[in-house]
Amino acid sequence: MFHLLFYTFTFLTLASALLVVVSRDAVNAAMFLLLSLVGVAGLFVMLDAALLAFVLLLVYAGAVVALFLFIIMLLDTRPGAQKPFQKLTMAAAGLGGALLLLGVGSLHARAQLPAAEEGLAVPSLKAYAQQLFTTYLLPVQVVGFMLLIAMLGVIVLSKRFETAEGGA
Amino acid sequence: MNVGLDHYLIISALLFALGFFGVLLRKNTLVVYMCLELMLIASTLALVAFSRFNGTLDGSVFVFFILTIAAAEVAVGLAIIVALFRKRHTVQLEELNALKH
Amino acid sequence: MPDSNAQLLQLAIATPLVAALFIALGLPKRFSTKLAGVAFAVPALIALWLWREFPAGAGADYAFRSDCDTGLAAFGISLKLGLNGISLPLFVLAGIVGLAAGLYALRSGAERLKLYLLLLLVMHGGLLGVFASVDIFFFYFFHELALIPTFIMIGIWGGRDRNYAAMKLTIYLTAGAMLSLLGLIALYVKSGANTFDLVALREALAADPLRVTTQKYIFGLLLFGFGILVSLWPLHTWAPLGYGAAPSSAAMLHAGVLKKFGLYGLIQIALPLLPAGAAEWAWPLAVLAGVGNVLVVGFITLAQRDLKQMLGYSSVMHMGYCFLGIASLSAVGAGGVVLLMVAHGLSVALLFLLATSIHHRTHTFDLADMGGLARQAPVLAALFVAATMASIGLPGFANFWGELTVFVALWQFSPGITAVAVAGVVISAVYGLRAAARVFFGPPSEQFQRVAAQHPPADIGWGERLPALILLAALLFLGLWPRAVTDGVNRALGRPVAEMVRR
Amino acid sequence: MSNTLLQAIAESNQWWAIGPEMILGCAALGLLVLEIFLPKEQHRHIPVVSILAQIAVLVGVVVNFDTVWKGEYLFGGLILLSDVGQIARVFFLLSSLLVSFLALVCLPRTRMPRVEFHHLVLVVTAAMMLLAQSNHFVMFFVALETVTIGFYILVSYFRDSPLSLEAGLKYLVLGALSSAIMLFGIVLLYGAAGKVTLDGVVHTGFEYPVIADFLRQNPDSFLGLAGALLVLGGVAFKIGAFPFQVWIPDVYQGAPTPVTAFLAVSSKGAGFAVLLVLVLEVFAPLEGVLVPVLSFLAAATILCGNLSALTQRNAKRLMGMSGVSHAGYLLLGVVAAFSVPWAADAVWFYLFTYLLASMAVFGVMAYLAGADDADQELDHYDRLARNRPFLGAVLAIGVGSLAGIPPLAGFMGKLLLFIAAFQAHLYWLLAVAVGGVVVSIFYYFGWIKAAFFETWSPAAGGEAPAGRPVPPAPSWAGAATLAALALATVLLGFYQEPLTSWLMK
Repeated sequence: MFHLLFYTFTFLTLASALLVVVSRDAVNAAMFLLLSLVGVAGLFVMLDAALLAFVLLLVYAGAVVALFLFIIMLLDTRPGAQKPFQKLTMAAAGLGGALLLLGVGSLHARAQLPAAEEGLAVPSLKAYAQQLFTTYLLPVQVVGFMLLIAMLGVIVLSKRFETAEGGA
Repeated sequence: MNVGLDHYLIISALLFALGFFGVLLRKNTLVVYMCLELMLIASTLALVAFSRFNGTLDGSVFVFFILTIAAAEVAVGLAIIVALFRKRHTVQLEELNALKH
Repeated sequence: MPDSNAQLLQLAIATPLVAALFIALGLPKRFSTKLAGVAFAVPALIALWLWREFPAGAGADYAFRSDCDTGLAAFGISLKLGLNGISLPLFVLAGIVGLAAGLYALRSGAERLKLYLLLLLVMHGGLLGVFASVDIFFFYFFHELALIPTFIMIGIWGGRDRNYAAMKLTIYLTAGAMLSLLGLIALYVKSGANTFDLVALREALAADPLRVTTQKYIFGLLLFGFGILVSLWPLHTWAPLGYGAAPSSAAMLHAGVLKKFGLYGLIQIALPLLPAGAAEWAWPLAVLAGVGNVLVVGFITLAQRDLKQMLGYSSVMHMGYCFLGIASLSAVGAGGVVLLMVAHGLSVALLFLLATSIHHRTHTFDLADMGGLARQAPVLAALFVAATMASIGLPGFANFWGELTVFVALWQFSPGITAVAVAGVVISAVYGLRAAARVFFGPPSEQFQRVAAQHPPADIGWGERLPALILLAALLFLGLWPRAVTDGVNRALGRPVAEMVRR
Repeated sequence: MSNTLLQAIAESNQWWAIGPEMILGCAALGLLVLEIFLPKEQHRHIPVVSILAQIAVLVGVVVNFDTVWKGEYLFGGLILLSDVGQIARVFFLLSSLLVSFLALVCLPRTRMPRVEFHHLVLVVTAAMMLLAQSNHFVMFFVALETVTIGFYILVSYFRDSPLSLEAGLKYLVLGALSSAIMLFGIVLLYGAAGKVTLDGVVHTGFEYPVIADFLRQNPDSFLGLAGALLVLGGVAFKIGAFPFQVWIPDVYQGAPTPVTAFLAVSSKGAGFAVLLVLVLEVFAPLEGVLVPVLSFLAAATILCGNLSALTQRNAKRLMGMSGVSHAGYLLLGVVAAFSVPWAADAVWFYLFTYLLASMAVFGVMAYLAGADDADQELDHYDRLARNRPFLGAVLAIGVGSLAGIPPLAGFMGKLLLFIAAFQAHLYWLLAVAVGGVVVSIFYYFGWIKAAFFETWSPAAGGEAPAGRPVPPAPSWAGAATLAALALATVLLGFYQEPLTSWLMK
């Protein structure tokens, strides 16, 4: 059962990711991105991180992919004429691919990975909260500022200004 | 065969690679952006796996930060793409070449 | 403990720089010219005073020492000033030529005179600093300080081809400067002393000389770096072009003084610190390059039809003697080179000055379009002929003693080369006298008659005469009493070079 | 329970230690508050408030330079205060002050809001200061992303101009790519180093000392090496090192001039601050791999930057490519720092001279820029020295210092780096660098030529170059700022005491 679920989610993740990369239409790509995310969320659950899986779906499926779809519809882009790739790009991609495969291969062969610790409790919501608000309080503050500037940025980039003096 | 850390790592690496090639090969900025998200997700997968197998929670906590950052990045990025589309009426990277001398 | 003479030395370098700063800060033109005049005169007076004060017994040791930390003392870099037997004559040379060039510039009526004077003052300050530095980093630093204004002056006030000339000059001289900088850094690191202080370097290397291979590559860097700066054949092509395009005062200072930087560096730094390296490079490379300077460039000079270009080539050619003198690897040769440097500096500055005065009257540099100017400007003619004779090396002028000493040193090295070098004197006599004859005597050309009808040429006035006379007087003084220079030089060279010659 | 939680928070968070960053953040918020509560006609004073706040923080940091906690882990190991951190703070504050000044010149030409720009500059600067002092990869990544997202917005800030937006998009795609690569590297390091329990406290592989210890014990760990290289790849993107320099010319040209300056100086400075810490402390055990890799990068960066700068005619692109070559020289210093410890100080010295010179040049560019900010050709500098002698002089000093011409500060920076490289026996790299300097003279000189030499003259006939109005005269404050930059550049060339006494503590 465990194995079956694992391989299903793996397949879902990787196959949809491949389809994101190759699909010609941006809408399809967004839908496959969503599927891929579902696969990753499944893998999260198998790693005892159900909370993260939930957050992932919430943020990505609920916000990011929805935003993508919204923008795609808004812009109403035509599917781009699929030009053949340039030779140089292909060569670079081929080289990169070979290197990556080599990397994955050696990851499998050479990496000394720690064995799983048995009997670990599934981390509770409280444990996450404790970490976030003690050890990682400063990054939380910084992320707060980051969200603020992101919001301001989106306003500055999108709002119509009537006069030269106009503030956002 | 037991499902171990290396399985998750290989999935993560493959996902990362797929995203990377998407960024490299695709011309539609929106799709390029989705591929960038794939790369970030790949990292979070590895992070959660490590966190689980190391027995430290820090990795999982980091995922919160990554997700927040990714969401902010998407918001800003899409705002730029929309603003650019209003000016140039395209989202194809190869048509965005006004900055060449 | 800084004595008052050391402070005077600092003052001499600071005066032009501070004056330049004041002009840059927006001093009105009226005051600017006055201030510049003072700032050109002060270093010359101080230089002469220091010459008088120079302790009779001092040679290689530095007098008038002062030390000033600029913040890099931890790296062995600090502003150490002083003069020894070799640098003193060159310091005086810089003072006198600077005074002449400055006086000439004040009366030149150049466009944007304030900027012109500012750059010239910076150049003058740099030149004085070059020869007064005991720290070889500052030696290099002041050289660059003097070099930069040249580029700008050529670019703004230059004559024909100024853009091309300025660009070529900049690239060549930067390449040369970078090579020599690398050589100096190599000395700094390889000596193990981790200091740029020349005295400390000498002590360190005397106690523990570098291996021959190390010496060889460091000397190579310095030889080629300095060689480009001194216009060593075949890396000389920037020089005539640059001098042809440069405004007169810049050409006077550059050809007269600044170009001596490389030779001075070879004598003061490279020879005593790297004797084995010098021996490796001297034959055949340095000697052949020197012969190239004398013969190849000499023949090119013969073919010149443009007065200023001809002067530029002739100055390149005379550098050949200096190189041969250094390559002879003897104290006599090096001493002769110092004397020749001073003499050549004075005479070439005088020639560039007079060439510009000629141009004011003929409105051309083309020798074919001149003739018969002696009738309208007899004093100018007399000065030019005298300067030409000095530059050829006739007895009675300082150049004679310098060339003679170099030939004597060269004879011990190789009689054949000496014969070739002496042939160079004949070449320079031919083109020098021919040019003088062409400009001042003989029938005036049609072109000159036309120009003379529009602007009747007058003889040179005191504004031009005074700087020319200063230079000529210095040439004659040294011609009659060369010991004023050679005594100090001999004492300075006595020890290190004598040791070096026993190779 | 809640008491113990609060206690834990209080014990592990020493907020006053990051006072400068907090004040900047509060000032940034204050700007927004002012914008809401001040009447509209008073809004033009808000940028001045921002500048005053930065000056206050800068003075505070300089005055309290020695009185901060040093060598202690704060926030449970997220932050490490040090002398270098203080120097970095001063660097970023100085740079952001000048960027704010440039914004005062440039922004009124457009109808873009001004307060938000200053707000962004403040937040990004605070994040950079945290980035340079972080001792933990979570802190590092969060701070870095705050900087990066800030830059996405800043680069595309002139959204009326398609060029600015296009530059923003390019920076966005490549910046996000580099962030993703770096993140993967961080994750690998975290996984490789595992956890270490010391005195009952669990330390994870996010902490710099843990990673350094791990790499020392397992120098041939594949995960560790791969992670380190991926992280360094991300940093290489930020500093514009080969082969990640492709984005530089386009983004520099399209971005608003103040942002170009911000990218060129602060972003590069942050990159090198981080690189020095990572390479010399965290990844130091991988020296055997890093030295050849970084040496190659340095050489390729110098060559690539200088050669591609040769053909640029746009002033901003030229600054970009020349900035790439400066990154190469700085990398040379970083490589030298492996065996010559003071080379790291030399890198900082160089960064400060680069700051002064670049800002002087960008200041002149800001005054010369017309309505279209991206259109700044070298031809527009024709007759600058005659029409505006002051701007011409500042430009000459700035460009001269960038070219490394004595007696300007840039030369001293190069000299120190070269001496360090020589002591570290990096001979071939030094040869490349010297060649690069000679090549760079071509284009720097071309710029000076355009401003000073009046290649076109009415007497020679021909068409006058496309009419550009004489640039406006700087206000007294602008002139004073530019003059201070130029003067500092000259003074540092003669007298380095103020900077060295402070760097070499």
